[in-house]
Amino acid sequence: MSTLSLMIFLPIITAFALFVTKIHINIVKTLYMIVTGIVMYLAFSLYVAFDANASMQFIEYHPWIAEYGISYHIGVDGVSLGIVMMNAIIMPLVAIALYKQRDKRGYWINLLFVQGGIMGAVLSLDLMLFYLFWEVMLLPIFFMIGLFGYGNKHFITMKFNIYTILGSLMMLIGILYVAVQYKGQFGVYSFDLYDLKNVKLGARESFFAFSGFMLAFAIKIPIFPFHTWLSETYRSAPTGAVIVMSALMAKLGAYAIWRFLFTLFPETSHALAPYFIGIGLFGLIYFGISAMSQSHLKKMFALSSASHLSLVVVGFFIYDVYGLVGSSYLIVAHAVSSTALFLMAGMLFERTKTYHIDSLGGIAAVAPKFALFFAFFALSIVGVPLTAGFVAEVLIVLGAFEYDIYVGFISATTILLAMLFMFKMISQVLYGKVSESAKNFQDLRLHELIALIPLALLILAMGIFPNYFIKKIEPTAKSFAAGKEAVYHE
Amino acid sequence: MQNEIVFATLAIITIVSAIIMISAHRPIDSALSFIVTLISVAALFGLMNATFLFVVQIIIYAGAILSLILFIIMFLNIKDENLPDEKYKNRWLLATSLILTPFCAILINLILRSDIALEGATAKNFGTIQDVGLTLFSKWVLPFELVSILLLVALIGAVMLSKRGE
Amino acid sequence: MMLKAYMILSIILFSIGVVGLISRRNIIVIYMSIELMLNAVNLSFVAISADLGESSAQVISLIIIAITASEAALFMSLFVILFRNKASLDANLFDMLGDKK
Amino acid sequence: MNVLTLLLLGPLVSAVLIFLIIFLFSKVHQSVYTFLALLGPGVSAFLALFVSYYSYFEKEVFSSHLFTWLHIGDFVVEAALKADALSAFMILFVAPVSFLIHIYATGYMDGQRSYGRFFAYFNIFVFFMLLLVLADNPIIMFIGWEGVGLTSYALIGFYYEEIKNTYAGNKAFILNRIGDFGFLSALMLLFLEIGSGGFDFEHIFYNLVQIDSGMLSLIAFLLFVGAMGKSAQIPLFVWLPDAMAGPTPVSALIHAATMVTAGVYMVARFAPLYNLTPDISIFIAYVGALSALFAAVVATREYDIKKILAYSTMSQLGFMFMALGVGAYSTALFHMFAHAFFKALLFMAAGAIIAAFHHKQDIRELRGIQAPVLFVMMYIATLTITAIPPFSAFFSKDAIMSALYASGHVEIFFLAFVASLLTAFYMFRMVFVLFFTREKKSAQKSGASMIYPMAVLTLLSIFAGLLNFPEIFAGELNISHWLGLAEQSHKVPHATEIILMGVNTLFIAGVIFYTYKKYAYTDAIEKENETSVIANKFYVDAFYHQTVVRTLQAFSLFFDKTISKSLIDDSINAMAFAYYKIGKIFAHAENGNVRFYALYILVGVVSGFIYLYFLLGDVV
Repeated sequence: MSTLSLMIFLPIITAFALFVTKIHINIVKTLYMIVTGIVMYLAFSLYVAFDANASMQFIEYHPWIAEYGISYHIGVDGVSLGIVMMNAIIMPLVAIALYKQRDKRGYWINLLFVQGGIMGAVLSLDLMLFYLFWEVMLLPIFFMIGLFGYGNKHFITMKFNIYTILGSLMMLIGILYVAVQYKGQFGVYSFDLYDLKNVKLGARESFFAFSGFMLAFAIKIPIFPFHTWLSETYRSAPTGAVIVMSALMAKLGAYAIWRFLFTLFPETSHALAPYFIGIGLFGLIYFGISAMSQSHLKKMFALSSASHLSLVVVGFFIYDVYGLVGSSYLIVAHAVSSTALFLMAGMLFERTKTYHIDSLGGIAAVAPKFALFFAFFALSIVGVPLTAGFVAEVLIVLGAFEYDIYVGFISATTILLAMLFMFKMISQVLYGKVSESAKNFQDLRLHELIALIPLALLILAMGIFPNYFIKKIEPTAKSFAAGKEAVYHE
Repeated sequence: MQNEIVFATLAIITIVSAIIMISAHRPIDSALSFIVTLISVAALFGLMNATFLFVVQIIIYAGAILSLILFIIMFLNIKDENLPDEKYKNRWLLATSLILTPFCAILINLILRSDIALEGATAKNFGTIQDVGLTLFSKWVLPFELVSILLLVALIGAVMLSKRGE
Repeated sequence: MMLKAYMILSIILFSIGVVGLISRRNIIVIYMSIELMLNAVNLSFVAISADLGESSAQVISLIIIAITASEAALFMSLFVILFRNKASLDANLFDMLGDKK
Repeated sequence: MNVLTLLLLGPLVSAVLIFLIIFLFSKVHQSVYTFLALLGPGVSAFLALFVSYYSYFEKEVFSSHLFTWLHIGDFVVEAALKADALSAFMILFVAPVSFLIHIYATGYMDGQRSYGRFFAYFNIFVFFMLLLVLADNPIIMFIGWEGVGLTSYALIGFYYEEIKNTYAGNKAFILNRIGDFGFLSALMLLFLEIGSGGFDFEHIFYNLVQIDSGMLSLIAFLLFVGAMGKSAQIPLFVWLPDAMAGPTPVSALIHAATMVTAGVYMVARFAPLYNLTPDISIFIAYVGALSALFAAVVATREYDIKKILAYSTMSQLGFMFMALGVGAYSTALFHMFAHAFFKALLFMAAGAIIAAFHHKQDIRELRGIQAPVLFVMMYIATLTITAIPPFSAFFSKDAIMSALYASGHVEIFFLAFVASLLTAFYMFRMVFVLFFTREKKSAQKSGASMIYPMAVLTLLSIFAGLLNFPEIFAGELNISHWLGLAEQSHKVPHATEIILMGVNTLFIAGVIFYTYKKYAYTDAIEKENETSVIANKFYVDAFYHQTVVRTLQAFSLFFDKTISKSLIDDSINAMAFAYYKIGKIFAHAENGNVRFYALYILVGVVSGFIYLYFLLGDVV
């Protein structure tokens, strides 16, 4: 079994095994650590082995349902490498940080499951395979919110799932439509991405198929106006699920736009790009301003995530090297930062039993280490220099300016918007008089530090030496941009 | 001409009694007017020379089934409070009739426009016991036997049902 | 023969049966409506049979009458059971198919 | 190791070490922090002098290539340092003044709880400032630019127990970032225009001619927006007075000597660009003039000693921008040079007074302080800032005035003149109110670590003018020659210049006399009206609060509650609810009553019938 397959199926198989056996929670946690550790090791070896001069590599191809041209076809390129790395790095760190808090087997089993699902969705190059994993990664979230969530969790998890499944269904229709058209034009069924991109569709048909796909991705990211599930869901979800959703799944939506839509419907994507850039920019500002009046910490972070993801969407639709590299970089950077922030929000809740910004305050005085890390990660979301977010934002803004000067100006407001609420939040949570809830606030424990320090170092490394990371993405972006030239000049 | 007059009379009686049957409040009234309907249908059979069926209709329907119904009505000792409270009965009747009107109209229209009336010569022994009997025991033996089994099953079923209730 | 007249009569009787079946809540009347519909069908069969001079249709009518008889027996026992259980002839009471209960 | 690299990384290493010590050890003797805190800036200061020496005398250009920061397509950003004359001039005062203020701060912060943390931030700040000054390309410069803003945020909000202080920090960083928005946009545009030919300063200036004039003006304007934010010019100035919430050494270092001058440095750095855009240059001059006047007017009704100094900083920066606007770059830089010393000195003296008086800052409460050494130093600094000969600022300010006069923009000259008179008024008002009183209060003595840096700065304030001695006094304008910037030289005849100087000095002396009459040994200060428009700073803060902050909050609520919640979410929920309702209706139909089912069948059959009839009616 190759590295990629191992990374997909090891967590899933382990999750199944843990599901059917009833073993002690400590063993479950240990197994979780071992499995995610192995996956992380594999990911690092993949990163080292990844050829920085080529685009798609480590391709694996097995026919699966040959009659309908469905195959097990996976591979990795510069953009997906980032998400794979994030997935592999974040999962064990989450476990370390939450080690003491969660004593339910289901929690860990679901996390393992979702890790495999996300890996599969990122790596698959066959539309059916992708759809399968896309749905697989959704289910654990359903269970995690339903079982371990807070507040009005049943309603919210139902809403979230129906919403996203509705989107997925539209995507399935799109997939089937394209495959059937392929059958009509080439005589055989195929769901392979590289086969399907040869399908010739009329403008109208292409538009509808595009919309089907886009709806699924738009809901998952989410972009305006499909965002209303977001804040409530993040609020109700347990920390692990929030991290998975915000750091990985939402990014996957943006990534899928690039991987599938731009490959399958280059002309339509190009024709619709201005609209999506508009929506993205609107979302960027809209979510940023919305976040200002939030008093619930997780809701604020949720809207902040949405704001950044809108920027990612803009970067992708800008359709050039800078935008693409910037967006890919922002995906990774924001994944790290938001993971850390949500982890710390979870720690905050565990200690103070509240997420309300108004009832917090003065934590810096009692827990300086916590305050330092919290402020650092919040700042990294804002994108201050020497953090990874800064590099990404500069690149996206650059791409935006190249696309259109007004688009450039609006996307440059990103350096303003996030800070408006983040700084207010930092002030109210960390500074000021020591609040009632923060009186007995315990500073970061050792295992929490172990989880957070790598993330902080990663953010700094990505901010100070971006070239080392971007080298791996650039060939993919270049080859893509070459394709773009072809589209432009047709 | 004579046939037509008889037919018209019978048809009117049938329809009126049928309407009374479905619209009467108490089941006993319904049952009694239903007897009228059945007998006039039997008379219509007679008018068509289907003498055997005429007899069967009167014996089985008017005789056996209807008396069974009447017997049940009396056996159950149905009082007014046992009857359903059909406040909107007339509205229901009206509404359903309205729904059905197009159905009827279309069917009647189709029949009037079609050329189904062959007016073929009626055989001498048409409708007699002999005629029906010959057909029944030659062409239709198997269905006939099946019906007998059916009757048996119904008999046993009726007994079992009534028994289980106790 | 006035086949068309018979057919029209048959249709009207059948329709009256349907109206009764749907509109009434009294199960005995409903039963009689069903019988009425069967009679209407019988009437049309016999009319066609007379028109064609072919007695097979009469045999079918005969069979129908036989079936009606067996049905009558079952219905009567059902009435008895239902009446004993609910002390009413209201068809609306027998709605166990619905999801309300 | 390369000199520049060492110079840059010294403070950073100090900061990292201090952070590590804070993190790993709970109790460490304060002297460890002191040692580390002084080590980095000390090395930097020494190396800065070394670099400047070689730059000045040997015309040597130092450079250092650290690594390739980013390389995508044409977008090549090298993390490279370069100390050309301008950069060398900047570090000549940035690093030593920083070092002096560090020494002062060891005394000022002595015994405070977050001693180590303070110096960690302080050193990081110096690192970013040096990065800003030494960067060889605008992106790296921008990193330093944002970095100083960030550390100033941390330092302003240093006393975080009082949440107002952290809000002041937020305000500072937010307004700085508005400037950064302009700066970044300008850089992006600049890159798209000419970036493919290399994006270090040399290549940029070489390729500037390729840009058409409209775009060039836009870029120049946006760059200046960045400078507005950082250097607290109208309209982005409101953060600077509030920034006085930080510890006094912070005010001295960041809000007087270094960070706020970054805007001036940046405009001077982009001098070749501004030379091509005269409209924007004049705009800069106007903004500078208005800022100088505005700040001077507001300072006349200010009572907080640090805020008076803050407004004076803004005013002096306005003078620098005026000079930049008319193309007298080296004059502006010279004033900045002098300003760094005397303003740092003023802040340090103010800090010493504040520390001696239990952290009171209102000059009415501080009246009658008995501290002869502080008085002398403050008096000298005040004389310097009011441009009394022969102190350093006299030469620099005079050079600015004559440049303004020579440029032909009389209105700007006039504004500058008024502003300089007002400067004399408010500065002497402060001094007279503080020291010239009948009743005397005794104060604690300031520690040696505070006095000695101040003494050094006093000397520098007096003698820094020698470096750019004007021609009329047989000077050689050494700085101008050293920097060799592409200046638009506005020469005035020597006679005119002397008249200007004389008139200027006379007026200032008159103002000082008036001020003495009004405030010295009187209680005029107690009778001033605190509700006037000036005392309320022309309601600019309130105006910003009402328009920007309130609007944003209203929008936020509107977006979140009305659009997201009521409009979108409720309609989505309503959709789900409608399905539920429709389902209920069908469930109602499915009531288990067979005759109803028959009815539905009937309806279906009849409709089918009708449909078929009309469909096939003609056929049958």
